[in-house]
Amino acid sequence: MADTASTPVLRVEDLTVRFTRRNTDVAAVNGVDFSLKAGETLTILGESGSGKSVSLKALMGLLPAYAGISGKVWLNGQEILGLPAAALAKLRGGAVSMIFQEPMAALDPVYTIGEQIAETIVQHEGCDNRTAMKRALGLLEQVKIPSAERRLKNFPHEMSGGMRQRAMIALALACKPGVLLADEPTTALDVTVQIQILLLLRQLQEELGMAIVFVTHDVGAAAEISDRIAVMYAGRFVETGTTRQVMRQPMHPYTRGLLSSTVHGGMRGRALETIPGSPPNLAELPPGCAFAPRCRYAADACRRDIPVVTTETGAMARCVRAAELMPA
Amino acid sequence: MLLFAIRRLFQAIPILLGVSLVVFGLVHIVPGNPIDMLMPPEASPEVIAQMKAAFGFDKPLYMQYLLWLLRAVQGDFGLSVFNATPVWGQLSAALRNTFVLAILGAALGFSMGILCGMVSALYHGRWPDKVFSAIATVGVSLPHYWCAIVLVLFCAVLHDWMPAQGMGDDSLPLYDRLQYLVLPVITLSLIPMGVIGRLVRATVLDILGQDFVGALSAKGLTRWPVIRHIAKNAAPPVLALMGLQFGYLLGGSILVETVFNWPGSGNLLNLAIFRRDIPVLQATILVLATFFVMLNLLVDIAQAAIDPRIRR
Amino acid sequence: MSDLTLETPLVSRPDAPAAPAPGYWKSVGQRLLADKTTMAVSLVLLGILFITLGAPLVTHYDPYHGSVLGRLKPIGAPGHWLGTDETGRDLWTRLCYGGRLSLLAAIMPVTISLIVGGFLGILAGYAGGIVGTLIMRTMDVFYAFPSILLAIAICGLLGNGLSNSIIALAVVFIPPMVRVSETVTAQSRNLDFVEAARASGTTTMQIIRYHVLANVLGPIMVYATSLISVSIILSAGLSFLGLGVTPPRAEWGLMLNSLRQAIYVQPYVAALPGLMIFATSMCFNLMSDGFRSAMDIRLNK
Amino acid sequence: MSASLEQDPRDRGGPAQPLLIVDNLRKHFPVRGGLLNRQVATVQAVDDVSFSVRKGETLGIVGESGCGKSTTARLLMRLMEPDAGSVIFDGDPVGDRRGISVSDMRRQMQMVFQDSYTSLNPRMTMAESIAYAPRMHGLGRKEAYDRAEDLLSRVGLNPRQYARRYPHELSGGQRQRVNIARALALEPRLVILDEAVAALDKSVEAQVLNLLTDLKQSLNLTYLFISHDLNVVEYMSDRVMVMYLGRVVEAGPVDAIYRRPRHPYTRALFASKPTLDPDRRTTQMPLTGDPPNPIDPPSGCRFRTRCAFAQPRCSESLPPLAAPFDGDTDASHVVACHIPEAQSAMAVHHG
Repeated sequence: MADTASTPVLRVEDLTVRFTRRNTDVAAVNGVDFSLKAGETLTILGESGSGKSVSLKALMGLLPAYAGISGKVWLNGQEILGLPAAALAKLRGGAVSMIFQEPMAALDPVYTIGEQIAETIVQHEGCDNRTAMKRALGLLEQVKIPSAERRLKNFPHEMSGGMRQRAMIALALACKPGVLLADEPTTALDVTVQIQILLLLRQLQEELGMAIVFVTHDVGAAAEISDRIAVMYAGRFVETGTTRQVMRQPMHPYTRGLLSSTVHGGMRGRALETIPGSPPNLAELPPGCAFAPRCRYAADACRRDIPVVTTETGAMARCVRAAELMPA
Repeated sequence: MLLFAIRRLFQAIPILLGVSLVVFGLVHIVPGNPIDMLMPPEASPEVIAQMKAAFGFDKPLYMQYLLWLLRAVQGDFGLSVFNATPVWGQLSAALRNTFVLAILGAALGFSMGILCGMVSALYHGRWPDKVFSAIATVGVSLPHYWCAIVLVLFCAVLHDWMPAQGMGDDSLPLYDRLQYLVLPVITLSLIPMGVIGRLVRATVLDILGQDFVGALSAKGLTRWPVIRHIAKNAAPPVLALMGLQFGYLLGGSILVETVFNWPGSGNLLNLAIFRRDIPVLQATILVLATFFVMLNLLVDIAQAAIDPRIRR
Repeated sequence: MSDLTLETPLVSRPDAPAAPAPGYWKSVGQRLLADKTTMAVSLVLLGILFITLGAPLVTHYDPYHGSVLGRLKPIGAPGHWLGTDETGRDLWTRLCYGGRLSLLAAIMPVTISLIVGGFLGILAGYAGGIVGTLIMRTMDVFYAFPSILLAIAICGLLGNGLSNSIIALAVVFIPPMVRVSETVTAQSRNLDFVEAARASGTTTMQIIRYHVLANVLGPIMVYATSLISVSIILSAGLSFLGLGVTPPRAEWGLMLNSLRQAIYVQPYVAALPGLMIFATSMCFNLMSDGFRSAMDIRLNK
Repeated sequence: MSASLEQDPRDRGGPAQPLLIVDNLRKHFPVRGGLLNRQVATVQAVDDVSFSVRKGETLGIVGESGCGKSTTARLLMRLMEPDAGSVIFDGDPVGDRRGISVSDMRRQMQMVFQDSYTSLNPRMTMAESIAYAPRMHGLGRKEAYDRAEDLLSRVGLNPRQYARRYPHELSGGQRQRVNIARALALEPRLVILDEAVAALDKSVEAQVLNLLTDLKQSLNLTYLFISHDLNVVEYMSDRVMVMYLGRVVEAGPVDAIYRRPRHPYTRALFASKPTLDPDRRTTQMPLTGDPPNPIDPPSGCRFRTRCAFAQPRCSESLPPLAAPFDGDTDASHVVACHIPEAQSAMAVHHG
């Protein structure tokens, strides 16, 4: 990938995650590479089971012990995979933090929002509780929660979905992280709230200059927020490029299928172009390109290995026929 | 929160009334009048009628119930049919002894249970889980009266470590009297340990599977703060079970008290049954059940104080 | 996608699976067979059942006939490998025959409460409304008694005897049984597939038969198995107090009580009936655990 | 199952008679609380909702969570009893002595639920699930299973592979196909699709949408298509109804509504749709705050608390559903808004 000028805040090389349990060996993430500069947003776009959330959790060290993780991850130049627990805890919520799909499930139901935010600040900065509470209030105001003072004393279940997600963002930003990992943060929200959260994230990123890894299955959300998009299928990035490249000139057949089967305005009366079949079983991945069994362009070469095609503009696709399929 | 407490208090009233009805009804579903059973067959009808009037058994049933309830609310449970001493006097002394056992047994059993359960859950699937789960399963399967016998056998018969009968004389020094407590308390603690241990394990495992625990590590909390969060989330169901178990300790002490000859309410109840001493029997059950209801009420309120979602 | 439960989202199903899976109960059976603890425990229980029901096959002594001369022989005494009791009856024989009443007194109350409590609970759970409230509030009253206390009170008042102890324990077990079955039924009533069945215009009885029962009976049965373990301890306890089975009949709780006095003479012999109670109770407990995990559909595969 | 007939023998009212007329449907849930557990508030889940569905068309209902769209579906299926209002199925009042009984209506009206997994009995095979309703209605075992297999192949699942499978062995898309097959087993005329594609991945969603379109044509079905996804509703529907907090705020032909939304809420809703064009990103928040709680909604127009055009009269009375003030050509396009300026204000830019 073409990273030139400044050093990346987050660099991932050949990240691989396997879940080995009893008789199954699930290849959830199969060699993911990317790097991210400050102030940049990378969207990982993929359907359920493509390994996008698992990749995030692997970066955060949140996977269960039986997950086999390999590869290299540098955060601000420091290698973080395999760090001891104490060092990892210092990074989590500090230099890198995470927001989740279901804020209701990701917040502790028996503590108030204020307590939960303050706890993070105390843990990382060692200040006293009162200062931390004051900071928490400021954070709630920063994420534009109305009557923040009162909300500080609310329990998660007393807030609406949108408010909870804002509170979750406030919590994640508590210690001014350099990297924010967002795991489908708008999926559970209503349309009118979703756009508010997307705009809020964009604005906060401008103010704080953090890098964002945004995971979603929603093409629309990806178009709204990302600088670059990585399309994920069966644990691999099958295509990466700027948002414009991926949305306008998709190279990989999967990306094209995904875009053409996403319903948008003005498609009435036409049958939708779909991808046949269903996603592969990650415990029994076929050799070569995992998309080949569903791909209408599949050739014999697809069953052997997957060449990486890179354009001069920096876009990448893992497809034998990407070059010939590329739109003029 | 206050509203919740008051509302729960109101909800306890019909339950308590139902309890009193059951206690009263129990005695009267038994064929025959308590006095008839107590008096020798050769007693003259006049004497029997006199006795019935004295104990109020000549009135219609609902009147008997109301009178009994009215007095019971004032703490007057009448006289024992067996020895004509006030029931309350006997009962309060016995209850005090039972409470000593129950509270100590609960303290030991609950703390061991929580420890077992926590360790099992946090080491899920590994050897500490297997060991502590096995201990808990043994705990719930032990017939405690048998366990009492085995303890007596081991500590008092085979070795002369502990006294095994009674609760010692008031004149003995404290240290010696404490020795009388050891075996009964250990016995009583076994079942609560098992039951609480299993629930704590299941609850904590359930909580560990929830998203927010991952989110807690994601914000950089270390092991102990995370455990604090888990403990607070696990507290409500565990508290509820503790309430129930404490009630069972009070009621179930009857078997253990029999083995250790402990002069508690269980012993009293046992005697009352064999002497067919109805007032004592009724009073013992009513007081224990009322206490049980109030305890569960307190537990409910404590649960709501910990978990805001329970308040409405 | 809640990704902390990793099994479901990660392993997407293959397009054309090879062979159809066995039915639900068949797969439960397979998992039970694969569970070593449950299998071992079931074997022990079968063994206990065999020596009790088939007592004349494993011993030739008369359970009621003792001899004053042969009182309280130790374990390993010639002719009496588990010794003799306080009236000189062979203990092994007494244990074998005693298991009959112990098991009967433990299983009957659970069966009764399963039928009565299960019915009331399913009714309350499915009907809801006034019927449900009425049933549940009545049960709340019984819940207000510590269970052993209630059993002792009922048994004490009805007088001793096997049938009274069974009645007393059944009364004690009905409320929790109602509660468990009410909860699972009420949960299943609001499941989407039950709603879908209602939307297809089939009758309430058909829905209960085809959709509710199948999903409710499993958890209720598991609960009943775990109750047997409690029931064994309690019913033997009642006999231990002299409230259940009457002498000279053999029953483990009663034997434990009458041998209690012999603890200074033959301590190990005196402890044996209790050991039987403990072993049986433990087996039922472990079996219930085994059923529970075998029936957990989430552990499928 | 017989393919579409020119004239369905069950058709009673003729082509002009709407298949479904819903008049002032209402469902309020009490909220209890306080010391004596008395009713302290009301959730007005569905409040005076009226609409009709013509034979052979697809009516889309769109709105955010809590707007009452799913409750409406449940009320129509009589999975809950409405507090007020009437439902007329093909000219016959439902649940009325002179009309059609609820169980007869249910044979002609079926529903597909959102969650494909929970709406199938985990202990039943696919064929059993599909054959269940016909069997309970008296069809022989053999015939019912034949019909189930026929339906499985109609929804694109090979019966030899899938008939004897259990729900947990199928993917979400496959399960939703089975749910559709089950809904079709009683040969209904109207199918309510309650967020039927919401839980599916995009590539699978497209497959199911294509399937629904095909089935509608071949079986002569009428759809009530409920969704929160504006794009999917536009794609599927002939007419659209927008709901907000239990009430209909706008209804009309899909082109009229999507080309020129009149109600300020509809416009805000459409403007919130993420664009698919990275060069034309949304820059202004069309609406602030969350949809308010349906417990004790605001008086008058329910949208007024979030509406930029709100005036005093909006809080005084409920605006009726009426044709727009500036005389739209299509009289079937109706809006519930008091303020003419709000209705004719230039549509907020959306992608």
